[in-house]
Amino acid sequence: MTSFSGKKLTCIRGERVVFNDLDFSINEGEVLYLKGPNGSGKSTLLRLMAGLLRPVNGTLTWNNKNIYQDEGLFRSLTHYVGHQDAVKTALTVEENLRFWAEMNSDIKEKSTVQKALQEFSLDSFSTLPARFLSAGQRKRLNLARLCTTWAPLWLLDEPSNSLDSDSVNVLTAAISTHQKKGGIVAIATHENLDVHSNSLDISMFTNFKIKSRDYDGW
Amino acid sequence: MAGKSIQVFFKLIQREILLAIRHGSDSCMIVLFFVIVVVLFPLSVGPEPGILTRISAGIIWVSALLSVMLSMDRLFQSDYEDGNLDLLILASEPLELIVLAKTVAHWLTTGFPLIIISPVLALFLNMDTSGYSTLLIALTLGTPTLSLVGAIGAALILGARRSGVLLSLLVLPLFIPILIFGVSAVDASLTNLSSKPQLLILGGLFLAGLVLCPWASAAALRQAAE
Amino acid sequence: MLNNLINFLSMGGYGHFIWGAFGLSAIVLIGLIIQILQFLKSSETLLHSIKEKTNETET
Amino acid sequence: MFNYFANPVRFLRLTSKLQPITMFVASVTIGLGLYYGLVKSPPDYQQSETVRIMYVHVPAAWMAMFCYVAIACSSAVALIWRHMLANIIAKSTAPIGASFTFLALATGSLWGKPMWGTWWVWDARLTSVLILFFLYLGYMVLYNAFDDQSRGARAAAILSIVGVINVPIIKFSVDWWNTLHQPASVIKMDGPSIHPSMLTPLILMAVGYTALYFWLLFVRTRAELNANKVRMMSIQQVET
Repeated sequence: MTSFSGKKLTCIRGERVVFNDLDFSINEGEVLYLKGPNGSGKSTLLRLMAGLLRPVNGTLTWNNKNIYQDEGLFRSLTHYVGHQDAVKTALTVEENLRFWAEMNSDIKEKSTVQKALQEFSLDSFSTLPARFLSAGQRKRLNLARLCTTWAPLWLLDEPSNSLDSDSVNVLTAAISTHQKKGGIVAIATHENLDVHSNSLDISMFTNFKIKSRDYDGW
Repeated sequence: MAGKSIQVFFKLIQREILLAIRHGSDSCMIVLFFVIVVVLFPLSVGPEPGILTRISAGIIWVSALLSVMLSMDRLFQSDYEDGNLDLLILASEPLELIVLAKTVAHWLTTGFPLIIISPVLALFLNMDTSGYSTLLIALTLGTPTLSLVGAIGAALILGARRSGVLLSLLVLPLFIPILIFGVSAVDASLTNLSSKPQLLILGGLFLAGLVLCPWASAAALRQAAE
Repeated sequence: MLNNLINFLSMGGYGHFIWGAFGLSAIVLIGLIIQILQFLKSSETLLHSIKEKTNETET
Repeated sequence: MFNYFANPVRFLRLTSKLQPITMFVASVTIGLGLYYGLVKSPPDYQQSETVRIMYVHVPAAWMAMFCYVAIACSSAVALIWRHMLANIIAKSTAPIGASFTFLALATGSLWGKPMWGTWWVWDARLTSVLILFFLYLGYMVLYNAFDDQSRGARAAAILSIVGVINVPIIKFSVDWWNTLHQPASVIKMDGPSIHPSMLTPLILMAVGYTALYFWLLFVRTRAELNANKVRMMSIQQVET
């Protein structure tokens, strides 16, 4: 019964307390929506979950084992989709995807890459250099990375922006199949994808204020 | 497990070289810069062969050093801007290996062409032929170390203002030992003394750089992505 | 009395080098001290003003 | 969690006691050092009076090295334990160390003029101090090259550690380069073996400079902490 949880997480970015004493827990097959106004720290929390950012204190556990013990293992279990599309414009669509597929696992046959491209309906321009893609197509190429190799934890940061409606359906379908296979998803988005999920409002955890009297005691 | 890391290492080098070929002009620009800088010296110092031969080793080494440094700040910049850096950090392979792969790819696309063209420039400065072989050996040992140390600077300046100039201020003091031993190796062979000690020290610096620099660059990259 | 003061100042003919070195050291170090003390004073006044503002909003 | 904010209560309580002490020690020892150096100690038989410049040059060169190692150590602490206060100490040390390095260079050239007739002498030690000056400038420029202070602090911390590893390598290569191109060097920079009566002013000045460094460090760190808190409270005000 895999579970991914965090206890009493506190994060400081650019000398600002983004959130303080935040707890969350996602079990197998569940999706967690990160709600909150802009700048409340949704992206920061996702980057923290992925391991790009270290919390000032608090712990992150995967199957209640601290993820910082074996970071290599944890990183091979997660797919992180950030704001930027991580697409090399000089490479073709297929080369981009194959590079990341081979980076994460030693798949040999091309089928999984082809299948992932089909799923996000990119297979028609697989030999096109990526610089000709529109923003939506680039986002779909980035999302196609999720389906090339199996990783139980998906961390998606605004996956649906610049996507047209049927691409959003493709995304929702991919998320629900991932849930059925026992995967865990954390999403920061404003669009309410019709996926069964519980949610976490980050703005409840940004209550830390420095009083003017703080550390005046010297 | 180790097999996969090596595989990923070569896959990353392959991708970097593919990118360099697709943007064909980058490495040509660096080599052109190298040639132009060397040509500046006879125009400024004067063409008399006497002076030129004496300072030929220094001219070639300083120009090579400036060319390598010039090409350094694009090493991680494009990955930082398009989001590839986050994925590279999150790849299951250790970041040090990835940084080493990128540095090797950078050396193949910039350092190596410099070495190939350096005899031609030595001809320009009519360095006598006894120095050619040592020049090639010294450059082969020196330019990878320049790339390795430069990679630390390239990682440190990600997201900084005016990163190109900043990189040169950070990295040039660290290049000085390589420059000193490189030039003295060639000068020793020009005055037909043995240049073995200098080349051994250059080799030592290279091996030390091979071990320590990726570790420092990886640390710099991790804090850049925070 | 006067002339041994003069030959003390002339330092065997190297006076301006020695006094130059000591004078420069004095200038640089005292300048550093003044700059740092000013930085402290300005940071304290800034802190006071922002504390007044937060005190109003907090009370 | 609070210690991340460079909870300075412990540090500031400690330094508020040490500050007057270091100031007093600095002024006394420098005063005595000047008196001994300029008046009491004998002129050198070879260099005559110009040897007195050594009492200002050598302590400044020692402090230049000492401050850079101090920056590297506090940066290492800041990186390992992610402690903001160590970053602030490193940031405060840098300008003080850079001033000492500049003094070492300036007094070195003033010392070289009467002896060798040229303002700048490519002596191994002076060249190493010049390169160390570039490392200081690189540290300070990198620290302020980022909009986000903590990003600049971390980047500069890594640079200082890489720098401190390179300093011995640079020293070794400059010495090698010096012996290679140096004709029989007539008078080495620090002159003949130091006469005992010259040692006292030298030690006094060195202790005085060190005490001065610590005093300036405590004052500047206190000011940086104030500025840090002002920045945080103003950010906070924007949000409420």
